[in-house]
Amino acid sequence: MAFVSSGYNPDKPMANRITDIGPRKFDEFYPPVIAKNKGKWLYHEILEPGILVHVAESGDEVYTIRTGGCRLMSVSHIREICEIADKHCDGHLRFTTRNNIEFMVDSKEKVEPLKQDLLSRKQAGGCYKFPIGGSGAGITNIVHTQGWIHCHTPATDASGTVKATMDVLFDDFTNMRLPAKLKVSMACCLNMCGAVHCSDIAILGYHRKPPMLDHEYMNKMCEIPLAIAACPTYAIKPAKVTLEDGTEVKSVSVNEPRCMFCGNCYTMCPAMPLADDVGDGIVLMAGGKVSNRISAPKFSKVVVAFIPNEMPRWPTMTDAIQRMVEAYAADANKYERLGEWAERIGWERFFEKCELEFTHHLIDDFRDPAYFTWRQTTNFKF
Amino acid sequence: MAFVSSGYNPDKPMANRITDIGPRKFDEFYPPVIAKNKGKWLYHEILEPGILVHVAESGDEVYTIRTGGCRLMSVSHIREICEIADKHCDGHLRFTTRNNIEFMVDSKEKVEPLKQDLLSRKQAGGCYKFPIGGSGAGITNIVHTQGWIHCHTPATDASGTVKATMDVLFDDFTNMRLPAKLKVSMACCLNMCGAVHCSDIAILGYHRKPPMLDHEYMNKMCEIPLAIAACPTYAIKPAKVTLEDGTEVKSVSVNEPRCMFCGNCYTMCPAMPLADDVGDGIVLMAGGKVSNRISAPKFSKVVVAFIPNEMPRWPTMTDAIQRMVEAYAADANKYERLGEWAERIGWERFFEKCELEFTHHLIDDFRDPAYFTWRQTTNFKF
Amino acid sequence: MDQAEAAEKIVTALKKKKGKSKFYFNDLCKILGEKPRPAKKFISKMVIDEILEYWSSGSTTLYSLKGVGKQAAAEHED
Amino acid sequence: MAKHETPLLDQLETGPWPSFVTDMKREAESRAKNERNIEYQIPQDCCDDLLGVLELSFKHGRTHWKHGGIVGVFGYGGGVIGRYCDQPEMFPGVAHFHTMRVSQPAGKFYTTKYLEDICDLWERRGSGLTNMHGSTGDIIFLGTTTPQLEEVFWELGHNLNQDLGGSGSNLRTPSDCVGAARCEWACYDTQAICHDLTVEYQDELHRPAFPYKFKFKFDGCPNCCVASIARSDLAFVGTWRDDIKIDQEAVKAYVGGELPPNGGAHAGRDWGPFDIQKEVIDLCPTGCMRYEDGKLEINTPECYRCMHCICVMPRALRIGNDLGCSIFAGAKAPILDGAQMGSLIVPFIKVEEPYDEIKETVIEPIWDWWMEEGKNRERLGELMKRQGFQKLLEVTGFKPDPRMIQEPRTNPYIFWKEDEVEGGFDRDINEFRKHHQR
Amino acid sequence: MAKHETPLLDQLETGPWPSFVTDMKREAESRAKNERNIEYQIPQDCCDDLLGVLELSFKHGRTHWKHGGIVGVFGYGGGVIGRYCDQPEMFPGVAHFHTMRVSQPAGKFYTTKYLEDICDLWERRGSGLTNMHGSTGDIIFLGTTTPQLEEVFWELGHNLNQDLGGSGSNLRTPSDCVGAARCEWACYDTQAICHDLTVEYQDELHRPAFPYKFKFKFDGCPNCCVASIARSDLAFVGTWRDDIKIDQEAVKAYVGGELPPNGGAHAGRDWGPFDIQKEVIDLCPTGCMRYEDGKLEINTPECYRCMHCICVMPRALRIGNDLGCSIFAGAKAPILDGAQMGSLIVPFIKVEEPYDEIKETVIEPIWDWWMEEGKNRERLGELMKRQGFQKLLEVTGFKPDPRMIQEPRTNPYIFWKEDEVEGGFDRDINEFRKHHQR
Ligand code: SRM
Ligand code: SRM
Ligand code: SRM
Ligand code: SRM
Ligand code: SF4
Ligand code: SF4
Ligand code: SF4
Ligand code: SF4
Ligand code: SF4
Ligand code: SF4
Ligand code: SF4
Ligand code: SF4
Repeated sequence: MAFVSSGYNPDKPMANRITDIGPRKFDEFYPPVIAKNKGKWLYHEILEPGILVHVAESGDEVYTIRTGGCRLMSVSHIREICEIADKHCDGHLRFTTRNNIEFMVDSKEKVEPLKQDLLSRKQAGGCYKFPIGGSGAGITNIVHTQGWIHCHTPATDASGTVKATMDVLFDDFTNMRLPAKLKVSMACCLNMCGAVHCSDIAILGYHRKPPMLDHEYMNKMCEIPLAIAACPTYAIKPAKVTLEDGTEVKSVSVNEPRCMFCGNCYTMCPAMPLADDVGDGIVLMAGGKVSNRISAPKFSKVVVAFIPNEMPRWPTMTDAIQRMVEAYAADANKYERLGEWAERIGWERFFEKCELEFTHHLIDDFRDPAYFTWRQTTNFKF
Repeated sequence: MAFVSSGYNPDKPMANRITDIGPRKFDEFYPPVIAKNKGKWLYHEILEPGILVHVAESGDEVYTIRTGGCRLMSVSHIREICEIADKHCDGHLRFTTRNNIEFMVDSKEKVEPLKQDLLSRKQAGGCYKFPIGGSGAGITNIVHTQGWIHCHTPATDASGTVKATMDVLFDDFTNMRLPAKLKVSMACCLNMCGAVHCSDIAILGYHRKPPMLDHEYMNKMCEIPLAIAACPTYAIKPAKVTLEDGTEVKSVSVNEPRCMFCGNCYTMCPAMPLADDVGDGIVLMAGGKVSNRISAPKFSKVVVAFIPNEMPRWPTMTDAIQRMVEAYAADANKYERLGEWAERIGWERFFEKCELEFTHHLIDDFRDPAYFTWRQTTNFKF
Repeated sequence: MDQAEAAEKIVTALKKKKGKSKFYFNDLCKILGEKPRPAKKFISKMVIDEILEYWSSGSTTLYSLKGVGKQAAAEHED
Repeated sequence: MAKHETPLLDQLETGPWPSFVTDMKREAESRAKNERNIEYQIPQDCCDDLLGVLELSFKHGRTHWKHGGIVGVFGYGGGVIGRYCDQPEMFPGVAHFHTMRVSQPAGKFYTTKYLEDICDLWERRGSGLTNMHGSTGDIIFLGTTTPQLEEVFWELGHNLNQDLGGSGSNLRTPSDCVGAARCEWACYDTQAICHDLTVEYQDELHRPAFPYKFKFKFDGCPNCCVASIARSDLAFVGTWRDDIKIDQEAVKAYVGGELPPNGGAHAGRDWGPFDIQKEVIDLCPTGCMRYEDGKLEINTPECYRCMHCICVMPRALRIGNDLGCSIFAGAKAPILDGAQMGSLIVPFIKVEEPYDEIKETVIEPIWDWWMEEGKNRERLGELMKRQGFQKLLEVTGFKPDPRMIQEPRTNPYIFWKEDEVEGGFDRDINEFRKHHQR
Repeated sequence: MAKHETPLLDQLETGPWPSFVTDMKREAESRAKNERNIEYQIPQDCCDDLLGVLELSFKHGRTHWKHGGIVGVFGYGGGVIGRYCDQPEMFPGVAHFHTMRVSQPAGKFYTTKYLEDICDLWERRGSGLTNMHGSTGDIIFLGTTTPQLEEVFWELGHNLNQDLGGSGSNLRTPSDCVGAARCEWACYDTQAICHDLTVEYQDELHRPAFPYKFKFKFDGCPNCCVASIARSDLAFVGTWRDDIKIDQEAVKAYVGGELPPNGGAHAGRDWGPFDIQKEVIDLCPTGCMRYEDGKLEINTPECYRCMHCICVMPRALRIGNDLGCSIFAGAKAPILDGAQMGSLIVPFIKVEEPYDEIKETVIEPIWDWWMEEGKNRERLGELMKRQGFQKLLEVTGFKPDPRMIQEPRTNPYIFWKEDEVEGGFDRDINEFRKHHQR
C-alpha cells in the first residue's frame, strides 16, 4: 500500500491551498426539466406508492421514482445508482431529506422501464436493492445515526435496528393505507442526532448505568477538569483514589443518582466508558411531528421506558412498534398523525390500544416543566 | 370604655379552656327544605337573572334569590340581612363561594315579595343594598382580598377597585347576555389570595419598585436573617452600612434587578417598605377558568402590564376591562369562556379586538417554562 | 426522650443562636432529632408550658423562646 | 359629622353596586350613636378611623398598615393576623387592628340566630366590620386589639360553640361548594366530608407543624364551584364511573324548544333556537355523543364527564350512579415558581363515612412525606415538582396510571435507580478492559 | 471468504429492506478483489474489519469505538470526526477510522459524474463506505486514517471543486428541502439562499468562534420537509401573506370525485368518497373556510396557512403571491434542558437576493449576541431561555408582536427595569417616613 500524494505538501500546508469554496452549486446538478421549470410547478400527484408526477405551468412533467436508501452506502452501491441514473435519467438523481434516492424522468413512458429495472435488482440474500415507496400516507425511510458502526456513545446499533424495523414495516413503505404519513426515526444515544425528538415513532438508544471509572488511567488519559465540565448534571467531582497497590491517584467520583447516562463524560474522557450489555437498550417514543399541517409541531413522548438490546433483530422492539402502527392504522381518522390521534383519544387510551404497559418511568420528573405533563383536569377517561 | 371580661383568666390561660371544637355543624343551619331534600335534587332552572329554582325528587322546590354582597360587611348590614331572612325565609340564608348572599324560599309565591323587598333597599347614595343577579351567563361578584383596608403589602386597593369595576359591569350582573359565565377576581399583591390566577378577568395589584431600606432601623426592627430568608429570589444580602452620622450598622442590600417586587421581605421586616404612589398599580390578566367544562382549567394570562392607580375609580382599568367584556360578548360563541375564545381566535386577534397594546412585558421571561409560551409553529394569523 | 429532656434540648439549642430568635418547626425537629409527628407532641406541650411561643407572618408560623426577639418591640406590644 | 373628611371615598358612594364606603359609614355612625348602649371593648371610633386610613391610602396610593406577628390565642399557632397602623396618632382607633378568622360552617348556610350572635359579639369586642367571607372561606372579623383576642375566642367557644379557623403553617379552614344540599350534580356530600375532616384535623389546623400552609377544598362535581382544583393543596372533585343517565323524552323536549337550554342561563340574548348538534354533540370534547333518530347516545368509556352536556340539558341528563371523587394535589398561588393547578393523584375513590381510605391512604401518607421532606415555606405542589411525581407514588403506594398525566414525558431522561437495572451499577473496569482496550 | 465470521450480522441479510450488511460485504469483497487495481491508501480490508467490529458489538451489546480529538485539516476547526477502535489488534483495518463531512449541494441533486468522482476518491483514500447523507445533510465519508485527511481535502478542493462541511463549534452545513426545484408549494427558493449563506459564511463554517454548533435549515413551506423547525438554530420556513389562490372548477372536480384528494396520498385504502366538509372545512384549524353552493371561500386574515387544504386539493388551491418566510430561532436536541422547537422571531420577511435584510437584521445581530453572551456549549435556544425573549428583541430591534407568542405570560413577574418606572428606584426613606411611621 504505497502512499500516493494528492499534491498536498505537509511541510507547506498553505501552499496552493484551496479553502472556503463551499459545496458545489446546486444548479450544476439539476436535471434539465427541473432547471427549466423551477419555481413554476403547478401540482403533483402520487401515481402509485413511491411514484410521483409533478406538472409544471409549461405543461412539462417530471416523474419521480423514490427508492429506499440504506444511507450507509458503499461506493459500489452508489456506482450502481449512477448506472441506473445514466441508463434512465440522463445521469441525474437526488437524495431526499430522509435518505431515499429519487430517480427522475421527464416522461411517463420512461417510468415503467425504470421501475422494472429498480425492482429487478436484489441483493444476494433476497433484499431489494431499490424498493419503491415511501410516499403519501405510508411509512418512509427511517432517518438514523451511526450506532455501533462509528460512534463512541451509542447505546444500541443504528443500522441494525433500522433494518430490523424496516423489514417489519416494509408493507407500509410500499403502501399508502395509513391515515397520514408516519415517520420513524432512530438515534443511538440521547444526543439524538436527527429529529427523533419529534417523530411519529422514535427509536432511541439509552444507557442506564453511570460510567465506569478507570481510576488508574483517569489522570493519564483525560484532562480531569474537562471531564468534570462535560457533565450536564454536575454529577462528576474530582476525587483522590487509592488504587489496590496503595498508590494514590487523582481521579473523579460520580454522584450516581444524578447521572442521566448521557455519555458526555466519555466523549471528553475515555477512562469513563459507560456501554454495558444489559444496561443499554432502547427507549421508544411516539407522537411527535414536524409539519404545521392542521396542528403545530409536537415533541415525541416516551412510551416504552426500556427494551433490552436483542441482536440481531430486536424483536421486542419491532413488536411494540408494529402494535403502535396497527393500532394507529385501525383507529385514527384520515389525515390524523399519530400524535394527533393519541391526543384525541387520550394517552390513557393509547396505551390500551397499543397494548403497552404504563410504568412510572413514563411520568415526567425532569425539572420544572415536568409539571405541565401531569393531569390538571378531571377530563380523562376511565 | 371599661374592660368586660368574657371569663378568660390571663393568668391561667388553660383553665376551663375550650379548644379544637371546629366550626358549627352545617346541618344545624340548613333550611328545612334543604335538610329534607339534600342529595335528592333533580334539576334546576334560572327563572330570571339571580333567581333560581331547584326541584327535588319529592316535588319540593327551593327558590334562591342571589344578591350581590360587598363582602366587607358591617354588623349593621348583616343584621339587615337577618331581618330579611327572618321575614321571608324562616331565618335561613347562605353565602356563596363568591360572597353573594342567597335567600331561599320554598315556594314560588314567596319569590316576588322577597324580590321587591330586596330591590327596594338602597343605600344613602343610591347604591343597591341587595342587587339581584350574578347567575348564568353573566358576571357575578368579584372575589377579592384586603387591599388598603387591612393588608400590609397591597399595591392597590381591593374594595375600591371592585366597587369601581362592579359599577361598570353592573348590567352584566343583572343580565345573562354573555356567551358564558365571566368571572372577575381581584387580588392586591402577587400573593394572589384567591383564584385570580385562573379567572376570566383578573385585577392584580403589582409593585414595581424594590423595597426601601431603612438602614438605621433595620437591625433594630427586624431579624436580618429572617428578612434574607424571606426573599424568594435571593435578592437580599447582609450588608454593613455607614449612616450619615458615621455609625456603622448591620443592614441588608437588595440586588435590584433580581427583585420581583413581591413584598415578602416587608412581611418579615417593617424596615423594608415597598409601597409607592407611582410605582404601584394594576396588572390585568385574562383568559383563566376553573371549571372542567369542555376544556381543562386554565391560568389567566397577563394582558395589560401596568395601569397606574387612579383613585377613586380607576377609569383606565375599568375601560380596559369593559373593552374585553364587550369584545368577548360580541365575538365569542355560545358556551365559550373568555379564555377559550382567545385561544380559538388566537391571542394576536385578542389584542386587536380588545384594543389592548401588546408590549414586550407580556412575553414570558420568567424561568424555563417561559419557552412553552413562545410560538413554535407557523400557525398564526397576520 | 421525655418532655423535660426535650425542653432542655430545645432551650439550650435556641439560646445558643445569636442574632436569630425565630425558628421553623423543622429546625426544632432537627434539634430533637425526631420525626415531625413525635416532635410535635413535645413542642406543642412547650407552648402550653409557656416555654415557647408562636410568631406568625400570617402565612407562616415560627417558634421562639417566649418573649425573645425584636418583634414585640417593633409591634409596640411590649 | 364624620370624624375624617373622605372626599375620595365619598365618590364610591354612587353607582348601582353596594358601596362598602356607605356601609362602613353606617357602622361608624351606629357606633357613634350607640343606640344599644354597648360597652365597646375597642375604640368606639375605630370605623371612623378606618375610613380615615383608607382615605389617606386613596390619597397616597399606598397602604398604611404594618405587619404584626401576633398569632392569636394561647396554644394556637394561627387564626389571627396581626396588623398595626403606621399612623397610630392620626388614627388611634385602629392603631392595633388584628383580624380573626372564624371557621365557617361547611356550605355556608346560616341561621339568623347564629349570625346575630356573631354580630353582637363582634360589635362589642371588635370593629363591627367583617368579611363574609375571606377567600379561603372563613368568616373574617376585621380588626380588634390584642387584649380582645382571648376574650373573643373565649366567647366564641363558650357561648357560640364556635372555633377559630386557620392561618400560618397550618391546615387552613377547609371549604366546599353547596353540593348535595342544593345541587343536583353533587357526586358526594361535600359538607359531610368537609366538616368531618375539619373536626378530625383540628390539631393540624391549630398547632403548626407543617412546612407551610395546607388547604383542602371540596367540589361536588367538575364544575368546581369552590375552585378547589385551582387553590387547594388537596382538591376533592366529585365524579362518577358509569353511564350518564339519559331521559330521552326530556332530550326531545330540549330539541323541541320546550325546555330552556342550560337551565335558562343564556336567556339574556336571543341565541336562536336550540341546536343539539351544534350546542352539545359538536362541543363534547371527546366526540363521544350521537344524536340520531331522536335518540341521544353517549359512549360512556370515552366520556370525560366534563359536565357540558349535563349543564346544557339538566332535565335530560344526570350524573351516574357509581359516585366518588378524583383527588388533585398541589394547587397554589404563583409565588414563586408560577401558579399550579392541582395534579390528579387519585383518579377515583369512594367518598364514604368515615372516610378512612381517604384519610389513611391519601391525606396522612402525603402529610408524613411533606412534613419530613418539605423545606420551610415549600407547598406540597412545590415538593412534588422538586422530588417528582414518582416520589408521591412511592409514599402513597398508588399504582402509576396514565390518567395521572396529560401526556408522557417528552424527555427520555429517566434516572434509573441502581436496583432497577440488572446487575446494578457496580462494574469491573478490568473485566470491561478485556474487551475494550484503553 | 470473509475475514471475520459474522453470524449475527448475517441474519440481517434477509428480509425485503436493503441490507447494509450485504452492501458492506459487497464492498469488502470488491476491495479484496480490487478489479480496478486501485492503490488503496488505507487498509484494503477495512470493510472486513468494520464488519468484524460490528459483529463484536452485536455480540457484546456495546460499541467498540473510542472518541478522538482529530479536528481535521489544517486551518479548519471542523469537518472531521476522529474515531479509534478499542480492539485495534483484532481489527487493524479500522484502528483509526475518522469520518469526513463533505458539504452537500443544496437540494441534494447530483450528476452521476460528480458521484462517480466522489466514489473514486473515497474508494482510494477511504473505506469506500459513505452515508448518503448524514442527519445534518452532509455527505459522510465513513472512515479513513489520519494521514489521508489532508489528501482527501486536497483532492476535493483541487479536483472536485468541493469543500468540507461543518462539525465542532461552527456553523454547520446548512440544508434545505427540494423546494422550488420540484415542489409547487415553495414560497421562496430554498436552494438559492441555502447556497448563498453557506458560501457567505464559509469562515463561520470552518473556523470555530461560536460557543457551540449553529445550524441553518430552509423549508419552502410549513410542511417542513427538512424539519427545520425542529432542528436548526435558525429555521427559515416559507409562507405568504395574501389569499390562497382558488381554482373553483378544480374544487368542484375534487368534490365530484374526479381528482384524487391529497394528490393520491391515501390511495392505499378505501376511505369512501371525498367529503370536502369533513376532510377540509371541518379540519381547518381556524375554521376560516366555507363551502357553500359549490363555492369555496377562505377568510384570509383568519387563515393559519397550515397547508392542510392545499395538501388535500393541490390542483385547486395554491399558495399566495406575496411570498416570504417566517424565521424561527433556537431549535435543538434535548440535552440538557429538554428539546426545543424553534420559536418565531420574525413573522414575515422577504427572501430576496442578496438577502441583506436577513443577514444584517437577523443572522448577524443574533450571532453577535450569542458570541458575546453565550456560555460554552450553550445553544442559541438555551441562551434565549436564559436571558429571555426580550433580550433577543433588544439585540435585533424587532418590535414585540403577539405573533411571537402562543399565549401571554401566566405569571405576572415582570422585572421592571429602573428606567421604565417613573421616578426610578431611588427613594428617600425619610420622606416616606413622614407619612408612614416605623
Ligand atoms: C422529498 C421530500 C423533500 C426533500 O427535500 O427531500 C418531500 C417531498 C414532498 N413532501 Fe414532504 N418531503 C420530504 C420530507 C418531509 C418531512 C421531513 C421528514 O420526514 O423528516 C416532513 C415533516 C414530517 C413530520 O411532520 O414529521 C414532510 C411533511 C410533508 C407534509 C405534511 C404531512 C402531514 O400530514 O403532516 C406534506 C403534505 C402532504 O403529504 O400532503 C408533504 C408533502 C410533500 C410533497 C407532496 C410536496 C410536493 O408537492 O412535492 C412531496 C411528496 C410527498 C410524498 O412523498 O408523499 N410533506 N415531508 C422529503 C421526502 C423524504 C422521504 O424520503 O421520505
Ligand atoms: C454524523 C451525525 C449522525 C449521523 O449518523 O448522521 C452526527 C454524529 C455525531 N453527533 Fe450529532 N450528528 C449528526 C447530526 C445531528 C443532528 C441533526 C441535524 O443536524 O439536523 C442533531 C440534532 C439537532 C441539533 O443540533 O440539536 C445532532 C445533535 C448532536 C448533539 C446534541 C446537541 C445538543 O445541543 O443537544 C451532540 C452532542 C454534543 O454536541 O456534544 C452530537 C454529537 C455528535 C457526535 C459528534 C458525537 C460526539 O459527541 O462526539 C457524533 C459523531 C458520530 C460519528 O462517529 O461520526 N450531535 N447531531 C450527524 C451529522 C452528519 C452530517 O453532518 O450530516
Ligand atoms: C352558588 C355557587 C356554589 C356555592 O357553593 O356557593 C354555584 C352554584 C351553581 N353553579 Fe357554579 N356556583 C358557584 C361558583 C362557581 C365557580 C367558582 C367561582 O366562580 O369562583 C365556578 C368556576 C368558575 C370558573 O370556571 O372560572 C362555577 C362554575 C360553574 C359552571 C361551569 C361554567 C362554565 O361555563 O365553565 C356551571 C355550569 C353551568 O353554568 O351550566 C356551574 C353551575 C352552577 C349551578 C347551576 C349548579 C346547580 O345546579 O345548582 C348553580 C347555579 C349557577 C348559576 O348561578 O349560574 N357553576 N361556579 C357559586 C356561586 C358563586 C356566585 O356567587 O356567583
Ligand atoms: C384574608 C385573605 C384574603 C381575603 O381578603 O380574603 C388572605 C390574606 C392574606 N394572605 Fe392569603 N389570604 C386569603 C386567602 C388566600 C388564598 C385563597 C384560598 O385560600 O383559597 C390564597 C391562594 C391559594 C393558595 O393558598 O395558594 C392565598 C395566598 C397567599 C399567599 C401565597 C401563598 C403561596 O404559596 O404562593 C400568601 C403569602 C405567603 O404565604 O407568604 C398569602 C398571605 C396572606 C397574608 C397573611 C399576608 C401576609 O403575608 O402576611 C394576608 C393577610 C391579610 C390581612 O391583612 O388579613 N396568601 N391566600 C384570605 C384568607 C381569608 C380566610 O381565611 O378565609
Ligand atoms: S445519537 Fe449519539 S451515539 Fe448516535 S451518532 Fe449521535 S452522538 Fe453518536
Ligand atoms: S454519563 Fe452524563 S450525566 Fe453521567 S456522569 Fe457522565 S456526563 Fe455526567
Ligand atoms: S393579595 Fe397580597 S396584599 Fe392582598 S390580602 Fe393577600 S397578601 Fe395581602
Ligand atoms: S420585594 Fe420580594 S423579591 Fe424584592 S427584595 Fe423583597 S422579598 Fe426579595
Ligand atoms: S361544584 Fe358541582 S356539585 Fe358543587 S355546586 Fe357546583 S355544580 Fe353543584
Ligand atoms: S360529559 Fe362532556 S365528555 Fe361526557 S358526553 Fe357530556 S359533553 Fe361529552
Ligand atoms: S417544505 Fe414545502 S416547499 Fe419544501 S418540499 Fe416540502 S412541501 Fe415542498
Ligand atoms: S391553510 Fe390551513 S388554516 Fe388556512 S384555510 Fe387551509 S386549512 Fe384553513
